[in-house]
Amino acid sequence: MSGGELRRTLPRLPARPTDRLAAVGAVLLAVIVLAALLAPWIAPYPDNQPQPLRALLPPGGAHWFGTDQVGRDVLTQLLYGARTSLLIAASVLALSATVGVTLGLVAGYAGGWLRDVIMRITDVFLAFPALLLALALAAVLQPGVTTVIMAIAVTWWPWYARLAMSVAASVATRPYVDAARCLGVPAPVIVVRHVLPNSLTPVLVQLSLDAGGVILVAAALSYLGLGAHEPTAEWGLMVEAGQTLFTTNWWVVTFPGLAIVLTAFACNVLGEGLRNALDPRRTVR
Amino acid sequence: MAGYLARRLGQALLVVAGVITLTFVIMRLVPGDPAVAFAGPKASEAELAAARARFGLDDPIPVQLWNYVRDLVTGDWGTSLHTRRPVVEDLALVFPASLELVGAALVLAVAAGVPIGVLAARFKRRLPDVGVRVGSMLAVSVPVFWLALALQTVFASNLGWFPVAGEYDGELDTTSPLTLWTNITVVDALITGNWPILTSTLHHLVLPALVVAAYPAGVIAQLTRAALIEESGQDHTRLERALGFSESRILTRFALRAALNPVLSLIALVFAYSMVNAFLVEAVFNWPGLGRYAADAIRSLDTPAIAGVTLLVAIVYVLANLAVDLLQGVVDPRARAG
Amino acid sequence: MTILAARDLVLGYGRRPVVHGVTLELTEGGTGLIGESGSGKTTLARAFLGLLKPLGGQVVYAGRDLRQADRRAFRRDVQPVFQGESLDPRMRIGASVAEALPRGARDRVGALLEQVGLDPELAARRPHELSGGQRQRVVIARALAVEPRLLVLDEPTSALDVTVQARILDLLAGLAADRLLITHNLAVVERLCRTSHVLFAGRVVESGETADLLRAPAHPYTKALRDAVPTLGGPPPEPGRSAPAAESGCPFRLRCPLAVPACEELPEPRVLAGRPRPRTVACHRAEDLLGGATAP
Amino acid sequence: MIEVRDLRVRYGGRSVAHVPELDVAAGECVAVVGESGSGKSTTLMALLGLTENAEVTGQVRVCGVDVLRAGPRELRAIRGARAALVMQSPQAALSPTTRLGTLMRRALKLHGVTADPAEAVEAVMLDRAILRRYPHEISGGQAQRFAIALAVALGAEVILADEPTSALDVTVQAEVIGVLGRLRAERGLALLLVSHDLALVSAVADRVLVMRAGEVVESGPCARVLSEPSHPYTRELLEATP
Amino acid sequence: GGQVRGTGGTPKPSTSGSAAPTENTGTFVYAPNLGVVTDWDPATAYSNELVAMSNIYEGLTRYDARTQKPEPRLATKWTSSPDGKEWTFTLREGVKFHTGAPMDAAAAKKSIERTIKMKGGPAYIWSAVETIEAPDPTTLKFTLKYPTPLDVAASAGYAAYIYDVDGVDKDGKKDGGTGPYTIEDFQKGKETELTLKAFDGYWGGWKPEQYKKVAFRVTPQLTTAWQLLQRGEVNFVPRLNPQLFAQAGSTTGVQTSERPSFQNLLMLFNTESGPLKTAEVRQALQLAIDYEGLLGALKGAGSKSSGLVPEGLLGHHPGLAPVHDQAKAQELLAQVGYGPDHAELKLKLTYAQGDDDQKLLVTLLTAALKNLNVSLEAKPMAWEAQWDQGKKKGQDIFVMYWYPDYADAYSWFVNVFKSAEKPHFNLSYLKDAEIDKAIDALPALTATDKDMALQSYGKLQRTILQERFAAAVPYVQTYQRALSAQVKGYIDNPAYPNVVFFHDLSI
Ligand SMILES: Nc1ncnc2c1ncn2[C@@H]1O[C@H](COP(=O)(O)OP(=O)(O)OP(=O)(O)O)[C@@H](O)[C@H]1O
Ligand SMILES: Nc1ncnc2c1ncn2[C@@H]1O[C@H](COP(=O)(O)OP(=O)(O)OP(=O)(O)O)[C@@H](O)[C@H]1O
Ligand SMILES: [Mg+2]
Ligand SMILES: [Mg+2]
Repeated sequence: MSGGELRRTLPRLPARPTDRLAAVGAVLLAVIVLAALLAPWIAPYPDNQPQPLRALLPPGGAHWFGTDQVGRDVLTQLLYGARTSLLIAASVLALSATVGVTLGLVAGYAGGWLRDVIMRITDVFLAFPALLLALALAAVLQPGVTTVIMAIAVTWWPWYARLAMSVAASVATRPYVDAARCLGVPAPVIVVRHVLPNSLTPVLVQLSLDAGGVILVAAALSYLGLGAHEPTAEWGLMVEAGQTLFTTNWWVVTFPGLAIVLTAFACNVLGEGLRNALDPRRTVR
Repeated sequence: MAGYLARRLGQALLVVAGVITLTFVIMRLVPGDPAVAFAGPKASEAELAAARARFGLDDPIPVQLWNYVRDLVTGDWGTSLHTRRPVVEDLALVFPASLELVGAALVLAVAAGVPIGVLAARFKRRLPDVGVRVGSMLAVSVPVFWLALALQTVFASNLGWFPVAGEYDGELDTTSPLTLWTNITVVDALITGNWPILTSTLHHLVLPALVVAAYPAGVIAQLTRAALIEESGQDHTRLERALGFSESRILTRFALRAALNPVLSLIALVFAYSMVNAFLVEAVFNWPGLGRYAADAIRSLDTPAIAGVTLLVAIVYVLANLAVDLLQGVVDPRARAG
Repeated sequence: MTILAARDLVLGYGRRPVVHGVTLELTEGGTGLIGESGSGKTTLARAFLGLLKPLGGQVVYAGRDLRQADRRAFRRDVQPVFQGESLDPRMRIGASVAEALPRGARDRVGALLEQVGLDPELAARRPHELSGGQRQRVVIARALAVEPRLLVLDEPTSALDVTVQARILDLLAGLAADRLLITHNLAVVERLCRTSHVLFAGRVVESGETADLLRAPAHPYTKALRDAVPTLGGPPPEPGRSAPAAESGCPFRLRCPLAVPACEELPEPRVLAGRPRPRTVACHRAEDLLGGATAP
Repeated sequence: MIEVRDLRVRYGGRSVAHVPELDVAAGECVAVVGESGSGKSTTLMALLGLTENAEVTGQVRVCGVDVLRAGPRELRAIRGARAALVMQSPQAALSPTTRLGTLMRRALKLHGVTADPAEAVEAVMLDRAILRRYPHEISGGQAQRFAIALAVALGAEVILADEPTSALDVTVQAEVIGVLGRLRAERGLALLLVSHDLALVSAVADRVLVMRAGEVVESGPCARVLSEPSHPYTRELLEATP
Repeated sequence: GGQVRGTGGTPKPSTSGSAAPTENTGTFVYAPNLGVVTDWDPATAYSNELVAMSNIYEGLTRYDARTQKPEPRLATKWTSSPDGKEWTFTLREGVKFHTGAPMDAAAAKKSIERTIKMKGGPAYIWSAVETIEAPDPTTLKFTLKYPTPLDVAASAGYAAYIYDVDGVDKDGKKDGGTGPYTIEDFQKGKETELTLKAFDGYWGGWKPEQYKKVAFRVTPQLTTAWQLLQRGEVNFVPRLNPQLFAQAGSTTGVQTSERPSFQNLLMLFNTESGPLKTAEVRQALQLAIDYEGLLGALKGAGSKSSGLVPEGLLGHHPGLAPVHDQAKAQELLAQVGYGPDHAELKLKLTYAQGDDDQKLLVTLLTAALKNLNVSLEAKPMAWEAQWDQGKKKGQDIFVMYWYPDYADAYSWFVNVFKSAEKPHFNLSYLKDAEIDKAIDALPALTATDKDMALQSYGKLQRTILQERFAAAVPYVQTYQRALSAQVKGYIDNPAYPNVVFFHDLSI
């Protein structure tokens, strides 16, 4: 993305550095993303290499974060786990935003019965507690990373539909949309050319706020045994696998837990900073 | 107002109908035969067939859906494959405990989140604010299951300040048995003046409620802060300042009430969310609630029970939303017009 | 010649009507729409642009109900110029104007901008990089791109500085296209519109030649409007009676200094002959007002 | 009542308002006119120390208090009780969740003023029933008059009114101006009026300040400035006024 | 009901010697990780309720894993005809049901006949029975359709109970058993779901130091259970993880018990379709499993298997332990065109969702096979789904536990390795008439000639594992129990998984 394009999608970015906290979040997230990308090169050990005889070594020289119950290096698993968690978050957000924003824009621009129908459908999905629907779906689709992505996306899109709907509905009443209609521009073109770009900012903010939430739900699903599974490295799974070791071998549970906290924290802080910078009037959901 | 209420109720009913259909569809999609779940792992083909007939699994799908809806409406939510009791009875037994936990957590969350949010807004951009923002962000970023394990290990196991698990001391069942009215232990203990059970339950409630409260307290604090800051950017706050009111007074007497509105609608959302979070926490603290029931149901692929839990939570969500909508009318006069 | 007309037009949002049965014609020489805030002026304009479906009655375009009319011709004939955010904040000025042009004629953007007195270089900028006056000129330029016969102008200058406002009005006065102008600035109406309609609470209370209307109002509301305008060096305006629009009967009666019991019945619009030119008014006491009568 | 010397307000280092001299005596009305964004509202806010995140320098005395050097307590003591602000867009300036009566009673109690809210609103020709209403239930003109009633009830000696009529219908504008004029005559109220409507200003104000881009370009008695303007911008303004 | 903290939890050291034994007023608290009772009918109960019901109800015999023989319970002695088709049990005298009715041959006959008629899941243990006669109050005579070791079947943990048919109550308010305990309070879904109290008229009598009260406190998380045990709030935790178990071993106030079970883990290879149709690949898989490493990671939660039959059951042979030989595995794979220098081999494995030990196996196996250029796609599944897919031959390797419903090794063979038209549990899809014939002969041999039976079991296991390579047995599960130190007399009986016979305990 060139600088110009960035400014186009993120308008009115104030000149002063938004917020120190948000900057901390951005740096933290960048580090995590980098760590995930570079995992094969920076991880001290190969991925998923159990050494039962070296199981549960406490943190120390050869294993900074210790080893888990089958003798894998916890740090290595954490680094590879970051890939899974970030992949899940990115896919869920991409999927649900695509579906949600499309439906939301249509509903918001068209209004009338179409909007009512779409909104009632989102109501139904919203009434379904995200984790529970994801649980049910995971039971249907068999556990796995794809399932987690599908399951969470299914529960997540209504938020974007709602958000996009309300923003699009207000954009649709803007004089420039009316003007475009008066010029005879076809409705789909208006939606794509005028409504979509002008509705994107709050969606982008919400996306960055939600990344943390998705990581948490994905971890909870894995923790319940309905998400990623062995031998995939995933943080929630690591907590689940090690949860009974909290009292005896704290490092197996503590580090993945901290990784989740830090990543979610980074996303949340960054998202909040973005929101403050971009549209201070929207309230958190 | 009456018309509005009717419309709102109609919408709620529509949503519930949608949830029922969706639940049904999902339950049909679950692989593996529910009959197998009922008849046991070593069942013979004949036993499976009998179980299948018993649950009407051989009927065509539309007939099944129709029967399902009809049964739900008449209060027959099916029989749990796992406990082999009517799901409604099971839910009536376990739901109050969850309600107790989530209710306590939300009370905690509001009691902590709102003042913390006010504090942050009052000292915007100064140390308390930064502290509150970091703290609340952390609170919403912590996986509950992890927090539950950590608090249990530290405060119950190592320090021994709180009980490890359970709803109240088991011995109290004999020394001062509780008469049940609502099935919500705290409430029943209050009604019947059963102090030993009340104090014991409250003591047991502290840790799990804290864990469940972490997320809502975090968002409530954030939202209160954001809403207050937004309010204090509004023209009317300037007028209040121009009238000579002090900052604290402006926040608590004028801005807070307006800010409470988004907080209220948030509570409906976090209520449902916390309900599900409670699922994860209940297992750790051995809280005899919906979560444990749901976990068992999911593990044993107990279709009617899963459906029951899902429906119940969805209905609770719808009701909570309804209640919040009505409450908002009380808090914010502008909402009444709509 | 009449391009557009309203017949018994009822307009509203949801089911609630805010414009109650308006009948008027847009004639040559500019039409002004004045009236209280919230009286339905913008609503009426949106209906004339085909942006709002009538709850009742019809908008007539080229002799036919707009719903059956040739949409493309209509879109070419009638163009809006609104106040505020009429340009997509994310599009370059050039692109916004080009949107109005047929595919082959995109190179006319520069010429159009020049026509409204803007530097063609501005085409590369985005709306927020222009001043309010420049922006409004772009909007006019874009509307002119399709060579419309009628411009619907909703408070085109009220957000602008008086100095900028004057320049825009000059531009409008010099255009070939006819106009429907909504404003609460009476001086502007007087300058740009031969005919005017006064709206109160969703009803046209008075119509006629602008000059006559302002010189000798036949409706107490028109008179109140005219009298409340402060003039340079003049005395402070006299406050009137403050009251909401009446639910039944003449909507203005609660504020009207001339109200009589008869006003509890809704006055039908009627044509006053002569004096000096014919006009339509919906008031039981129009004659008394023109005759100079005061409150009983 | 108001004494300003060399007031300058900066936002992030950028000067947005500079007033070399401004005095308003009891019973006097001074108007501030000028283009949008010229710093009119900013000046008004600075007079009561209400600018946020701004750097304010110079000398400001309002009702005898050195505003720029006073502590929050001193400021709160003059705000409302002695110097009242009537804000632009009156409805937005009232807390949406507070009944008008509640707001007025709270303000009266805060300053220890004993006055009957009902009488106060009736003095500006409002029904006393309005006290039970919420801001969204009243019209703009009513809100405007309520704000004035509030200032009057608190016994304000100075009223700073910021474009009190820009969004209003001329008939309502006439009412609001009427009320303020009466108070000047009856109680020697000092009025600082911000407006962009020269005609209105000419009808009401004794003296006028013309601002442009943060600077006062011309000031003097109303009659003189409007009849023989010395600054081109003032001339431009006058020419554009129909 | 509930437990009295302090009295139940704090040990009162029984002063040895002269002093009279202290009266045990404590409640023994058992911490199961799942709901305790789902079915109160002794005829059909077939789940976790076994733990409670084994203390309420009794069968004719009880299997003793140390002697590998059924021991007297409600029957004091029994004989069978030489052809193993007629069994005569002599009943204990003076036994009363909790309902007050006397337990005699007529009542026993009635209860067994009801169980058979109810056709519950476990009723099949009586499937050999043709007729039951009760010639006199203490004699119960069975005539069988085919020879079977009925004394072992009668020791089953399910469906073998002798009960008063009029005492059955599906709500768990009362019961019709003869056992030492009877229901005091049952509240489904409560934390303390079930409490039992001593039945005063128990034929085995009561000593002061025995537990008169038992409570079941449901505790899903084992860390929680462990903490409760440490604090003395519960007395028995049926399962801990190896680390906590190790910690328990060195914690004062806690004792541990460790014993191999009758439950082993089976990896069933798809012998009928897919890449595992080739015997060499199956053999290579057997060799690729790092049995020692797995046991090391299990840290005592499992013991090395030897054949299909765990130790303690007739049919166990010590010489059948599997070997780990990566090089040989690679060689075998190379023979059929797989391995590091050849084509990648892709295998699908299904296992039980939520089972830590199976997960461990999968983790290690995946890593080991990767070195052999075999990629293992392992999918955790709910049992129902896994089984469904297994019946449709949807995987290459099916991982499951197997244990006998009563202490008889026959269970593995007839259920898992006998051919069937439609696969049920024979998920290696083995079809071999010879094997089938040998399996069918097992019950009669067991009933009549134990030595011959043992030989036949050995031959069958060699055929299935070492000639047909139909399965691998990674390990036999070891039960690791933790209980309060002051409890005396606990013996883990693998024939009754997770059951504590509370009457045997004392302080
Ligand atoms: N989108 C809408 N939904 C519902 N009501 C609306 C909507 N837009 C306008 N109204 C209502 O319709 C009435 C007429 O509004 P309209 O905008 O036409 O007034 P107007 O004459 O243009 O006023 P102004 O001079 O303030 O622009 C008002 O009472 C207004 O509250
Ligand atoms: N809080 C603030 N932070 C930064 N700049 C500000 C702030 N408030 C006002 N300004 C700037 O100060 C300048 C003067 O604004 P002000 O509101 O005083 O103008 P005004 O004369 O009242 O205009 P209007 O007629 O539109 O009300 C403007 O350029 C505005 O952008
Ligand atoms: Mg309008
Ligand atoms: Mg201003």
